[in-house]
Amino acid sequence: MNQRNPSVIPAGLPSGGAPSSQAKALLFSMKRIRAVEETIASRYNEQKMRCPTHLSIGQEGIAAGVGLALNRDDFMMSTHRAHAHYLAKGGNLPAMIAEIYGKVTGCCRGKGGSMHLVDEEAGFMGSTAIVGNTIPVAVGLGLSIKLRNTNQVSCVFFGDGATEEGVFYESVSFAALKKLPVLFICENNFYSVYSPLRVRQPEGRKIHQLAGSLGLPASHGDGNDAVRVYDMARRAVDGIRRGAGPQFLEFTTYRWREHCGPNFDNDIGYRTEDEYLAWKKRDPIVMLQESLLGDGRATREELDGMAATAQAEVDGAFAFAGQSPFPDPSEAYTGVFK
Amino acid sequence: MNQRNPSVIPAGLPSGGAPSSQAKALLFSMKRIRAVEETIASRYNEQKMRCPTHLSIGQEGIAAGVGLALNRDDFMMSTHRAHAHYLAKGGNLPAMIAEIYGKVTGCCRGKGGSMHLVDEEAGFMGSTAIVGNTIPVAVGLGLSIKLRNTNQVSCVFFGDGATEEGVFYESVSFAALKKLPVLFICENNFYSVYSPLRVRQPEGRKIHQLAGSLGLPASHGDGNDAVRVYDMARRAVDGIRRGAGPQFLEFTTYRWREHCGPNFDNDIGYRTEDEYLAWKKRDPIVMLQESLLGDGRATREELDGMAATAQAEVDGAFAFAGQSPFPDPSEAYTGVFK
Amino acid sequence: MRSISFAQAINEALSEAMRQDERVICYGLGVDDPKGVFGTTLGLQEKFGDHRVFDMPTAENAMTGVAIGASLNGIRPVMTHQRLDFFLLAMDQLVNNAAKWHYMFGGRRSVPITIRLILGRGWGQGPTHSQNLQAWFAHIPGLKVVMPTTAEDAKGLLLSSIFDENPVVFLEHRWLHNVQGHVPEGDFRIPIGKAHVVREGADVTIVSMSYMTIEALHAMEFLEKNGVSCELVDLRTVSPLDWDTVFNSVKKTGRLLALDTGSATGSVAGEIVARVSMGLWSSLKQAPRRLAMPDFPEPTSPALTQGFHVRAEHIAREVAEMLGKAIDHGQIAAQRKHPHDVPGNWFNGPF
Amino acid sequence: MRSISFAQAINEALSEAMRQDERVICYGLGVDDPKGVFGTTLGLQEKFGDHRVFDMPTAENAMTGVAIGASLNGIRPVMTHQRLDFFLLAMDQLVNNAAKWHYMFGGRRSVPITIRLILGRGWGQGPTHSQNLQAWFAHIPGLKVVMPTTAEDAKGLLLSSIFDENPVVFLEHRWLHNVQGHVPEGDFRIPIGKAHVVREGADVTIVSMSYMTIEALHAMEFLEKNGVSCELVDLRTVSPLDWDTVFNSVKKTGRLLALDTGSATGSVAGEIVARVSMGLWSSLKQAPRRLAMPDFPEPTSPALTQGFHVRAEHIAREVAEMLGKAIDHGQIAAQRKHPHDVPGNWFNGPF
Ligand SMILES: Cc1ncc(C[n+]2csc(CCOP(=O)(O)OP(=O)(O)O)c2C)c(N)n1
Ligand SMILES: Cc1ncc(C[n+]2csc(CCOP(=O)(O)OP(=O)(O)O)c2C)c(N)n1
Ligand SMILES: [Mg+2]
Ligand SMILES: [Mg+2]
Repeated sequence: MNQRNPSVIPAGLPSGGAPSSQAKALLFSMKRIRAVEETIASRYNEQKMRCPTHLSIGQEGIAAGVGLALNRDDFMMSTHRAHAHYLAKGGNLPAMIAEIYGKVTGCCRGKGGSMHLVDEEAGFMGSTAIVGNTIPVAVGLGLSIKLRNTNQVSCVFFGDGATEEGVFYESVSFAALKKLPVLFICENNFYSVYSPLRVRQPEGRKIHQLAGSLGLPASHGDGNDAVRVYDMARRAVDGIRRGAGPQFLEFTTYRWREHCGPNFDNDIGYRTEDEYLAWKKRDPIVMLQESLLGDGRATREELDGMAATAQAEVDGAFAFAGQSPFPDPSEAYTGVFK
Repeated sequence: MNQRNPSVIPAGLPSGGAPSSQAKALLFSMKRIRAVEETIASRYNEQKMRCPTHLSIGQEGIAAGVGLALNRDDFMMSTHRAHAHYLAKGGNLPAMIAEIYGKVTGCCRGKGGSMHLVDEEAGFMGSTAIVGNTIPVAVGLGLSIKLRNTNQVSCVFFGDGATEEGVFYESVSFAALKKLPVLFICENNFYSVYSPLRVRQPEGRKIHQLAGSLGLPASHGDGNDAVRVYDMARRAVDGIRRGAGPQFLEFTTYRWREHCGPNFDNDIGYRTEDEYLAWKKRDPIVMLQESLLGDGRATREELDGMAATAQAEVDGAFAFAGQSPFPDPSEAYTGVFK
Repeated sequence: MRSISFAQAINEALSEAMRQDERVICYGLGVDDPKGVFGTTLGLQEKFGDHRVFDMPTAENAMTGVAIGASLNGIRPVMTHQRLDFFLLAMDQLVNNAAKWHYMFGGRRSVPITIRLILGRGWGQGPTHSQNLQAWFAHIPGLKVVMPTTAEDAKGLLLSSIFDENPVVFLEHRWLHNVQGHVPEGDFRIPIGKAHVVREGADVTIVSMSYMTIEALHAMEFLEKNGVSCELVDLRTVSPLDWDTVFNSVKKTGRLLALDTGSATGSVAGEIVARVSMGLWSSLKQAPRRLAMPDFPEPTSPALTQGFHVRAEHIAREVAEMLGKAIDHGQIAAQRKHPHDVPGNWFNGPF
Repeated sequence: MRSISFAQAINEALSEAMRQDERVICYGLGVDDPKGVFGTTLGLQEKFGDHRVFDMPTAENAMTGVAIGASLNGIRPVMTHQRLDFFLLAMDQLVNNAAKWHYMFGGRRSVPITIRLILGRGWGQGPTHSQNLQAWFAHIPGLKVVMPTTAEDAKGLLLSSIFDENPVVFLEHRWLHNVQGHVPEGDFRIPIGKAHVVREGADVTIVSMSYMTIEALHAMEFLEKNGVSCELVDLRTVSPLDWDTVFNSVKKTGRLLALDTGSATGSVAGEIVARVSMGLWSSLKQAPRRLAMPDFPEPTSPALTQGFHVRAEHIAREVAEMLGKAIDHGQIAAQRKHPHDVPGNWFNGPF
């Protein structure tokens, strides 16, 4: 019940305890996500991953921090941009890659694709492609936890754009009304597709302040500082588990590549190369790595080892996906009802 | 362009200027609404008004105050409980009563009933029966004002229950984003049908504070103090007309009779007789009347005259409705498209 | 067997389901208020507690998502709306999530929720309190759509819906809540997806659902006196639809009249006409027919709803026309003892 | 005449409408972004300013209400969604308000809004980016529903939609955006509610809409080589539907095959089969038929969409079966030069 997500922690790194081992767990989790996403990006143009795919490169700090703060049997839900969350929660990596390739070994047997991931064994209850529409579902999981009187937390990720949907407001309000064990995580990357915040949200709006005024504790932090994310998430989770009701955390971050797909698109005019470069300097992986190296908590070899471990796992997953069979076409006509 | 709503101001009362004449205009407006609603209540059981009808008795102060603060060519929209708003905006009374009776002379030729009122000549652009769903429509009117660059204000009424709908949140946010000339009026009567606020909204929520956090100036006041309502609405309207963007006003009040229909229902258990009696003591009409009599701004005879004027108008409207023909049944099959 | 009303039958089904299985919860606007959703939820909160039976904010979309989420962790929510029209706010959750969950996540998990929607009609409900959109739900793969007529079916089908592993839209016609019928006590189920041959007959197959079955029965009584024998198939479930029962009946009679409480164009009755025409071409003796609501919103004034809905007299006229018989169907309307816009004198508004 | 793409035709219609009438505005997620909604809105903001062409919050329901409200004061909003599926959030505003406004307020005021919805298909769009729910809209009295196929019709019908006094749902199939065609310059209109007889023929009437017309044309070319002559009626508008044109064609050929891009049960094609069966019974030589999407959500994997959608080969097979002819329809698929899940090699995802 209380164990950390095992699959995100490389052999040799303890799953808790000293800050340095947590920092390493976070770093490994981020490196692993990055390796997955970069591999997708580099192979996407082969046109074998035939589904819209939204990468999280640059945003790994939030997934890693929140993922480490949750127990395996806690629930998590996510959005169209779900790879990082799924992985950070301990979701099955080969099943995810196979899903993106449309294979029968995929986590949805090929029916869902990148935008629909699920691994209930890891507590990852689903991600969907309609902006905002997993938020009430996660609140419903929170209701179920309260009704069943277990000690779980239901965590939901969504972007800054999703907070514009009425269902966000309704869902947060209901969680606050019933004091449900829900952790709301807003990943504010300043864009919804190509649209900056200023054309979508009233001047001066701070998303976490808005959430706070809906009736639950809300704060914000730097999403590219994975340790800080972890600390804040850990504290929030502790409070929620103690029965204090829902909490809201907003983290700022930045998506490096295009909204959907593998390319960089700073040249097409909706944002500047400078903005991108400023954020790239704040790479959550590099920042944590430098901190660990700087005060001697980790060695260069250790870090190289992590990278190699992650890449080997990723390569294995792609090999698995490549070798897996496609579903039989007849499967398209089954499974509407249980 | 700048004239007050003429039809709500009895002959002999000036339409602006001295506070006492405004107070009298407010009093008359309330008395007129009350006379309409009481007459509906007393005749509803004849089963000739065959449509759901939500009365505003006890809540007249808000309609009167806001109505007086608006110009005739300003827009207003409302809800299932719209009679008072329609009347305070200068809507055609006989056409409203005829509508409730299902007559062809009704403001919707009998197609809409009590829950769908419209009088575009008075700027009353419509009320509908789906909770919250005129809010964005009024915001759209606000957008049209901005696009057409006129000096109007779009005002929308809704209840405490309507603020629970996501569309409320989306609409207020958009008005704030675009700084539209919209006046949001929340009539908080503490109930949605039989449901008190505590089972619907998070503990400690103040609706006006919530609205403020969405990004527009918001305040609250006693809805049973019509003069205060008028003052606040007038100030808000002035600001909006100056181009300062949308504003939000919450007024507390109390519905005396059942949610829908003519009866009192304090006996059925969802609220107490005591609560009702406490509010009844704060009857907006009696309070203003006593204030006017108390400092000699009005005489008993003047007030009796108002009551008689109002009742005569109401009786005329009912007579008109009664004498009016029903629409031909064939009209049911026309008018889907323009 | 004792006789109870359709509304009481719903109440019994809810009570039985909650008694049997503590995972069943029930919420919606007013479920715990003094009126108890036309009596259907009265007493439930007292019996099962306010953690299982509760009111909710006016937030139809999120509350549908909440039901979905709870069901993913083993809860069986029954959500109620006093009018179908309000539920239009929740189409994203219903269609994009509930209906597709089991399929799109590769069959890993289904969404066992029941959504009770009340269909309005008459007495000034008007355009936005009267829509019968079963055709919408039936068009969406992944939804089950139930429309009972009798008290017995209401109880049996609601219990089956609650314990079904999939999302069920359960449609209650407001004019049925006071209909009385013999209803078994205790746990009693009617399977979803099975139509009921209410009356056997030889000349014409009438396919109906929900309140239309009541009007069809009146019409048939009258037709029978005039020597016409109809077979009445009450669908009970409009999705998945029991094509076997419909087809077997039409094979026998060779004639089809499909009824619907919704607007004609794109109605479930239209789908029935289409499938029978495509599949039973050679069994049909003549063109199939359909009677449904006109393609207009429901107006509010009683003057405008006069003749607006399908009644027994229209059904009788249609059948008589099909058979080339002259029948004075006007008698049916003449014998009606209450205004045209109420189901009976028990109803005096407002909803 | 010059040839332009369907997407450019849409762009021209928007531009022409906005040029002509300053009351026309255009908004939606991404209308002013570098991709310009698949190119359809490129350049409009530069031309007409950001007060008339603007991005919006992800708030589909309120933004539909905003369009309605603006239209009540003389504005003519054109709202765009990159997928129909997102618009499920706005059914309350569309159905309870826009569709009913003119009727329920006694004809005092109509709601002249145009809602452009893009219909997805193929290349991994999956369950929630691929729904073709024209049957929903066609079931609602008070909505006009337009589904053009050609670039010419796209321009002419969009201009008519924008200047229509009523709410119009304008459905653009994603696989058509790159289709080229001759399109008149300037203000050019095609009336709403008029079907187009694309090819005259003797043996079978094929009724189609939107992208299905393209597949039907492929099938007919092949059939013609095999001595079968079909008449193709492209509906262009599915509500109000041009029954005269459909009926006249079926009267001539005596045979009907109705196509639909949506799920079969409850489809517009089903309504066509039903009406033709009811109304043209004696003209029909055999049972009418329908080809539509299966009653399943669209799966994501290309392995699962293989054979999932209606293609020319299915149409050819169906027609051949109707006429009792043996035709090797497999040739059609064999000749296709690009993967089954894209409309052509110009398309390489993601949307
Ligand atoms: C209801 C709905 N509207 C629009 C879209 C199109 N869409 C897909 S992703 C996206 C961006 C959402 O932005 P945000 O929530 O900030 O997430 P991010 O992509 O930045 O991670 C949009 C608008 C959608 N999928 N669903
Ligand atoms: C979307 C929707 N949900 C539910 C209803 C049923 N309903 C009608 S009036 C009402 C009460 C709304 O309360 P409030 O907004 O506070 O207005 P009040 O009646 O108190 O004036 C409700 C829930 C409805 N008409 N529309
Ligand atoms: Mg974002
Ligand atoms: Mg209220």
